[in-house]
Amino acid sequence: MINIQDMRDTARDLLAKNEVRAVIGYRRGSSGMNAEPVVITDAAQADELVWDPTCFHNLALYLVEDRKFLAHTRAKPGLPIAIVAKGCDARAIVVLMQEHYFKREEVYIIGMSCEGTGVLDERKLASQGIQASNAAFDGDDYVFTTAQGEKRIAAREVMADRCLECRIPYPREHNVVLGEDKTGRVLAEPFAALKRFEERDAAERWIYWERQFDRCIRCFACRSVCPMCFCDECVVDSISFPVTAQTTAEEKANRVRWIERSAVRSENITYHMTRAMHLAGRCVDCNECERVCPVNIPLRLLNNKMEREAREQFGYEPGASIGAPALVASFLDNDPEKFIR
Amino acid sequence: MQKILEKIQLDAWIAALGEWEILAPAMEDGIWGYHPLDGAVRLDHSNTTQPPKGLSFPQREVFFSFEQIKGEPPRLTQKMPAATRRAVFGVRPCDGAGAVRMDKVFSDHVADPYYQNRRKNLAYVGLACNKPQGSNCFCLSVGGSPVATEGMDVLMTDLGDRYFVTAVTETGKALMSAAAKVFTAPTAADKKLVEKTHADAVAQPQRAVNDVDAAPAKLKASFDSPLWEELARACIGCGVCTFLCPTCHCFDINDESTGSSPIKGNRVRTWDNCQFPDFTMHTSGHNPRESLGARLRQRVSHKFQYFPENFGMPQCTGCGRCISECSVGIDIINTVNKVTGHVG
Amino acid sequence: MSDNIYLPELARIAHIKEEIGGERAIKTFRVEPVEGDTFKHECGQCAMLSVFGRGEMMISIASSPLIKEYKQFSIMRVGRVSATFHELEVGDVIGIRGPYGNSFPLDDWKGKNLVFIGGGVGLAPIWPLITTALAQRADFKNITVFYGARSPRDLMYRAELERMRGDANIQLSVDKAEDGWKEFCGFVPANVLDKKPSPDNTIAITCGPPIMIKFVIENLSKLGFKDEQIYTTIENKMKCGLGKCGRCNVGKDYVCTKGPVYSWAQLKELPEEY
Amino acid sequence: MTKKRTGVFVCHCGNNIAATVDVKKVAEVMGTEEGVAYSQDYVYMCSDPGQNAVIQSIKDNNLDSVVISCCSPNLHEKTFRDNAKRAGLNSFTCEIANIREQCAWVHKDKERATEKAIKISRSAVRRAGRDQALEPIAVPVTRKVLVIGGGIAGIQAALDIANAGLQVILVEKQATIGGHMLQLSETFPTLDCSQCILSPKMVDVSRHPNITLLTYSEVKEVSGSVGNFRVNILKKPTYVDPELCKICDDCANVCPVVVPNEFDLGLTARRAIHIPFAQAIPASYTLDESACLGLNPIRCGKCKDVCEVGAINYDMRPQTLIEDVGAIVVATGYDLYGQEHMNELGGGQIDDVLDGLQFERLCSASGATKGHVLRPSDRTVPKDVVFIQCVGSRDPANHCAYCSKICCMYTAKHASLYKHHVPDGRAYVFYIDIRSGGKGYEEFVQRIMEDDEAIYLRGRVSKLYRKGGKVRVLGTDTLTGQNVEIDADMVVLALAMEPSKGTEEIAKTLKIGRDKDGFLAEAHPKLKPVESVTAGIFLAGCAQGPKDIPETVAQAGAAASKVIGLLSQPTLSHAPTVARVRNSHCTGCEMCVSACPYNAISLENGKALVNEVLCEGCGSCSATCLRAAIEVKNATPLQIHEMIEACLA
Amino acid sequence: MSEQQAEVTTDYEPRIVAFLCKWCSSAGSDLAGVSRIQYPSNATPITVPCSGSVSPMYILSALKKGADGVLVSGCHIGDCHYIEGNYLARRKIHLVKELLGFVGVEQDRFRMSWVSAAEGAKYSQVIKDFVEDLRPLGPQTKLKADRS
Ligand SMILES: Cc1cc2nc3c(=O)[nH]c(=O)nc-3n(C[C@H](O)[C@H](O)[C@H](O)COP(=O)(O)OP(=O)(O)OC[C@H]3O[C@@H](n4cnc5c(N)ncnc54)[C@H](O)[C@@H]3O)c2cc1C
Ligand SMILES: Cc1cc2nc3c(=O)[nH]c(=O)nc-3n(C[C@H](O)[C@H](O)[C@H](O)COP(=O)(O)OP(=O)(O)OC[C@H]3O[C@@H](n4cnc5c(N)ncnc54)[C@H](O)[C@@H]3O)c2cc1C
Ligand code: SF4
Ligand code: SF4
Ligand code: SF4
Ligand code: SF4
Ligand code: SF4
Ligand code: SF4
Repeated sequence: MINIQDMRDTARDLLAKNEVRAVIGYRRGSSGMNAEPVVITDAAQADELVWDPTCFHNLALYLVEDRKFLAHTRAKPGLPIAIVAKGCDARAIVVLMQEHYFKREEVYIIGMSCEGTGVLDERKLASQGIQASNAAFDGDDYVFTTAQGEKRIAAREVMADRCLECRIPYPREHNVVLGEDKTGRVLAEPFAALKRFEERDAAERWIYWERQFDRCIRCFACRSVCPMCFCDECVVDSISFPVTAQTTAEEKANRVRWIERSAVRSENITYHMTRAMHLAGRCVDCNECERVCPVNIPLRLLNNKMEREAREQFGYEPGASIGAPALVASFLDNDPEKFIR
Repeated sequence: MQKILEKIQLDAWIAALGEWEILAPAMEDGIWGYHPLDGAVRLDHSNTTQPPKGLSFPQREVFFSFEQIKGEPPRLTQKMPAATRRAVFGVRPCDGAGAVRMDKVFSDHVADPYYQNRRKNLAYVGLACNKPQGSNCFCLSVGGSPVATEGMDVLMTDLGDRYFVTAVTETGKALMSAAAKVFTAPTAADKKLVEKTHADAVAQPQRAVNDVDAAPAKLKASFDSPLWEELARACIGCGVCTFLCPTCHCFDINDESTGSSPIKGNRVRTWDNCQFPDFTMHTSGHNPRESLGARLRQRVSHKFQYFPENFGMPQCTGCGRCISECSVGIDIINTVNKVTGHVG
Repeated sequence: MSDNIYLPELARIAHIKEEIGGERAIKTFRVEPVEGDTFKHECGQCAMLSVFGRGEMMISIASSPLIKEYKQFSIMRVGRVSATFHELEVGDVIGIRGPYGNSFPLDDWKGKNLVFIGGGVGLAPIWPLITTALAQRADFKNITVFYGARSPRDLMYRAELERMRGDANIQLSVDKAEDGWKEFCGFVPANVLDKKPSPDNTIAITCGPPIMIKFVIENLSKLGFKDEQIYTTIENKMKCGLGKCGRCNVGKDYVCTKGPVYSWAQLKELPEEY
Repeated sequence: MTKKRTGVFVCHCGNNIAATVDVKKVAEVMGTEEGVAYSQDYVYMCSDPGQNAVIQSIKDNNLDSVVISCCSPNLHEKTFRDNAKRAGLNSFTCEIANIREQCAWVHKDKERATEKAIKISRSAVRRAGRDQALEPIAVPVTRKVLVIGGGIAGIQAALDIANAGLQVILVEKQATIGGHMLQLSETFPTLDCSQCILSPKMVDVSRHPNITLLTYSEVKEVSGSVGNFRVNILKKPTYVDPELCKICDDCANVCPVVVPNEFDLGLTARRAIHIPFAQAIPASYTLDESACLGLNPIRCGKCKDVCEVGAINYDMRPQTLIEDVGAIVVATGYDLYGQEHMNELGGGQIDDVLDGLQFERLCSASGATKGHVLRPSDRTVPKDVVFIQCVGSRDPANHCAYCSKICCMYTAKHASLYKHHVPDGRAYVFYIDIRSGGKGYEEFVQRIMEDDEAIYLRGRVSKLYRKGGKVRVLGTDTLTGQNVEIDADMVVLALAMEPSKGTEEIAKTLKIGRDKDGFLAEAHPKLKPVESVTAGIFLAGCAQGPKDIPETVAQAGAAASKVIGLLSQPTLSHAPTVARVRNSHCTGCEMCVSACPYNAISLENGKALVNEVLCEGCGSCSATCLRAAIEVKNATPLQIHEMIEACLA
Repeated sequence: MSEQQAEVTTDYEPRIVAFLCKWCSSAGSDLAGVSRIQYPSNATPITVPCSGSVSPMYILSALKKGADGVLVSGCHIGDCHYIEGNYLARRKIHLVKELLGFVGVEQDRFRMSWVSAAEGAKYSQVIKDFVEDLRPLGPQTKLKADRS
């Protein structure tokens, strides 16, 4: 089991020795039991850092934010930035590096092995009727502090599905790593939900998705939270259009409007299809998008579908290697083509 | 008008409201929302994920359609919402208060015909909160109450096997009169019980924003505080907090159209929100609220400073949605308290 | 006008004049209502123009309220809607709704000296004011117009300005001089400092790029102008023009209704989010 | 800015279009289309009056772009673009709507065909509306040519090009140039000695001031494009300095290692240090690294000791040369389909079953048996020799589907050569058809049949196997329907020609396509038979498909003349419909870089940068970029988006 | 709902957008023309440089604008004028097709083919088959934008 003090010491050392300019980690939130992301720049803040089953956020997002901030202020990064990263987070960082969003030496990865106990799925906990104010790891269990006292639950009962299915619950890419490598400890069959879903026929699948897509309010939380959605302007809309001094009137005037802003089915589905396509081979299944969706749209199914295609048809593993080309920018001579006439 | 409604009579009441389309809370795909009534009403819901604001201010509103045949002037066809009367059951007091704020925005200066048309046909049949619906409720501290009638046409209070039903507006009276038979007059005991229930509800512990009345001045003084950036550091700039807020009303107007002749399309209003990076970005690229800190400041200041300055009430009703649903724990209570706590 | 505040009137383009070419071209459009009379406006107000299928944009009304037959708009080609405007031809029909915003208190300024300071397309919002003041020339004392642009080619309303010379003191400037340029060479604020208009019984009205306004105000203060004597307009992104959509919000003001005209004294009270 | 004044011209094409498409209606509907300022129909748009009408209308109506609704752009796009240019428009603002091949000719229902013609035309109007005015990109050319492969094809091309005054680099992977022709004895139909006609050309190559000969070398990498390729050539060490080598054979005499001689197709042996054959060019010995005991005086060092002129140098290292060239001729030739594939014909296990080239070496005066036809197993004169044609060819189910084209001829030649060497021998030829198209070819075969009394049996051989000292051949004569059984002393298989080993790699390196049989693909089977699909790369010889020497030489000459024509211009014009990057959107993810088949994109300051000269405008980058930050000019996503809409309106 | 509509709309004609690469499939369709091979007029061709240039956005966009079917056609593998554009297309389009099928859009609405410049007959067959396969599916309403 990881000793939280080790993580704090690591962060403190890095900051004290001026090896990094900041550490992205988790701290206690101000409401409820959940941890929240924090960026600390002072060694004295290291003791704020926490590590518990509510550290579900994929912090790689804040590397992206940091990069955008630097670009905006035209500041030179100087020292690297450190980040606390789980297995999936580290894979996300690898994808970002694959896409040259930053260089390896600009990031100091404090790897956290999930040791097979993953992170919590709040909805599973809620469905057990538990309201807790704090959560902690303990061996293979989670321990919750509730109004009725301490409650111990086997982690696998309330763990996020993606953690149950995780093949490599370990940050392969790291500068330091805490915890044991429990790779191989897969608690549930990968793509289980996907498999179950695919047993339905096309008509049933549509009925299901139609209802899901109709519900989307296009708050774009799914996109905002995804470290892979780092584009300044998303192709599907004009939100956050990166107007610079070089952007011409022509460019501004001639943006293609692939989708409209109205949250109606046709636009929502195009948005989600596009997003799934754009995440093919890039999504690392951190499942943040699905977690943050306020209306419970099962985005993981879409991402898993793409992930499995990539793996099974093209032998492609997202976030496996910094040097690998992107899934859709490469091919194999014998890629499947049975579908082609 | 104060009446008693046996819980088993609720369906009978609704059945009598033939002219009304009834919306009631229902759980779909794991979330509570207001849906057209399907079967019996069960008002055992916790607060809905989305407030009922979409009923008067839908995510998408078509203003008018246009058709432009080459060489001819464009033809515009106004699209006013259909005048169906809709009664929404189970609205929580914070959302009632939200409607009051929305009404102000959409009638101040000039009246918004689309909003007004929908709103005048909408009746809120509220349900008092005997206890807070979630750990992030803070209505009391922002001038509301779990039993407030603000914004409601009718307020019901759960008394176990009965509801204590109060008509707040004329519409409310009409709603109740439509099924006069199902209601009974409250006894003195009923009145006592409801008083006690309300008192208990108000006494329940809630989170709180400190000194809302002093907030405008304090926020004004803290405009340049570095705390804003610090507090917004984790914010991902999504739209959850405002899209789910019962009082956020910012919108965008766009033309959705075909490019080929004849050009046909609609001018459409959609929700928009101040947390999106391009919300205020000028065409030149200059953005008055570029940073997340500035945007968080706008959201919080709008609710606790600007709106009070204009309308004499905070634009936050304490429903706690933006806290509970924020994926990274940005907490409006904490934010206001921290920022205002730094000024004397 | 219909009750529906979002429903534009139809207006026909009667005249188009190309003011400036190049990357940020400016064209001046005169539009006339397709049917009946159009709305009345005051100096400094603006209107929401639209090309159906492309969208709407907020543009200052650049013609004097004294002119009833048409309204004039000078539009810089910068984005989706404005670029589309630049492709329109005389006879094309557009949508227009307004007028929006407050106006310059011109009547209060009678008997005073007026100093207008404009840069680039920023001459447009104060143009109705200049022309109205000149139309009522006797009501005002000295009228001075400072106007500058990047180069002689970038000066809009050039011919009109030349014609005004008798009635007003016209001070032109360009950032970069070219052969044959006889007037001031340098930025507008510098020209103001150079010519030293007197603050006595004077109102200064400035409009242009934010950075220019900043330095103009600085220099006017140096010359002794009080905050109450300086007026400007601010342009925030606007979608509805009706104080609802939330974009132009600066502090408690929705600029589309409380602005765009502010005295520097008023503006100082608002947070700097414009 | 969108074009506001597009003109649409709808062609009747006589009755070709007008019969099924209501052209008047198309023109009329186009007139109501946004952005169209003028539209008309005309009976023959491409005729002089038609074209003049277009020019006139452009001028009269102040048009800024035109759409011609007519036949396929392959036919008249150029005509109309030139036309538009003459009228003062940019030629790239002229678009063709193909309403003939893609509409009128393939549909009957007039109403529906008209509807479709409207959609096609409308979609072209939308494309034209956003077409940018473009000018062809002028690319300076490097007046130097790379020829890959030193067979007769490569030699001929190199000489022709060099004679025109251009510099040539000839790269050959073997130690000598000459290719397969060098291995032939005499050549059909004239039976002149192969080496006698080839050697002088080889000498010319070696002496030509404009030719740099790089043998024992391979092309490793090619970048750039027509006019400006950059090639990376690996020169393997021969360990012998050709300048010093006196070809005295002293070294080979002391070399203790004996290996089969590939030049004689294993019929003879050679030493580790050897010369492929006496007249090799360059005239020098080569040390076969893989056979040598160690390139080390301690292990062996005999050859180095014995070489008086000190030509042998064990320290030679592979060298990488980088050359800039303007054009490339690929003449990498062929190899024979392996005997090992022919299981029913002995699978290469029977030593008296030879392939055609081995038989050539047997007949050659410089060959294994000094020109005496002796069978390999016991060096006796074979009396019954069976020649089998079409081995491995024309057998789509099991082997190569194509006809190897020359086997009929060389088998006839072999039968004849055999009969000349062994007049009392019997030559049997199994054939399926005799294909002897070519000047003097049919006569040649007839002569062999009649004068040389070769026995031609129509039919296939089903099996052969060793039987005692003989090879038993089982076949059928389909003319008589009889089974035939021959106990042969020797069997010669006319094996199919296949692309030489390494063709796949070279095709990949050069980014040129291959056909379904693996030969290098020409750009057009009829009209561009010597061009590859990549501009500036030409094909010659058997690398492109089976052929004999005259055809090889003719194609080499054709390739040479194409190269000379190409490089006679001071600059090349490159299509300007290339990719362009929208910098503010690009995040520098390099997806486009890996997607681009032409390596045309690099990253500069974190943004993609397109080398317009290399870009072919395929759009792979644009479909790959997640940010729509890169697009091909005049085929932009915005244009396609609007075209889609126009198709569905 | 589209199943029901299919029954009532008997005179339904599927609308197809066909993205044809310039070098092979467009030339192949020209050959069909030259050879006068008749096929239904339901498909409107859009010529693109290469099948590799067809972005998934084009396909989604066509469906959104109401196409009943979308065809992408390019050169056979190995024959791409741009060497490997069709390899990239094959992978990308596999993903789009899978994704559309996954959410329940009939996979038959989307087709990819290799048609060479010499395969006029094949082009016409591809269109014929596509139209026939689309007919029973009825109008595509799932992704179609409602512009009312
Ligand atoms: C009070 C006031 C007065 C002004 N007066 C003048 C004046 O006199 N002259 C002048 O030249 N300018 C004036 N301006 C500035 C002018 O309003 C802007 O330049 C103009 O709005 C630019 O519009 P655009 O459509 O060209 O730019 P864009 O930024 O391209 O688009 C504007 C709007 O179109 C919509 N839009 C564009 N693309 C998309 C997309 N892909 N998806 C969704 N939506 C999209 C957006 O909603 C956006 O807000 C004034 C502004 C104000 C506030
Ligand atoms: C048995 C037989 C008998 C024949 N008899 C006759 C005949 O009588 N008359 C006649 O007209 N034709 C005859 N031919 C055909 C004749 O051999 C060919 O037409 C001719 O040799 C083709 O020449 P080429 O230059 O294209 O290929 P090749 O002769 O194969 O030359 C190719 C050259 O390229 C080199 N090379 C290959 N790959 C590379 C590389 N990657 N880099 C550098 N160099 C490379 C090879 O080493 C070789 O030197 C006969 C063929 C056979 C098999
Ligand atoms: S899927 Fe969920 S998170 Fe994403 S935009 Fe829709 S409602 Fe928001
Ligand atoms: S798509 Fe979702 S699961 Fe995948 S990387 Fe992005 S946020 Fe994580
Ligand atoms: S506060 Fe939370 S919900 Fe609101 S924009 Fe920021 S991250 Fe999203
Ligand atoms: S804030 Fe909570 S307690 Fe208050 S009214 Fe809303 S749901 Fe009820
Ligand atoms: S794929 Fe797009 S974003 Fe990435 S480097 Fe290329 S152009 Fe830039
Ligand atoms: S269009 Fe793009 S991928 Fe194709 S050659 Fe040009 S740069 Fe390369």
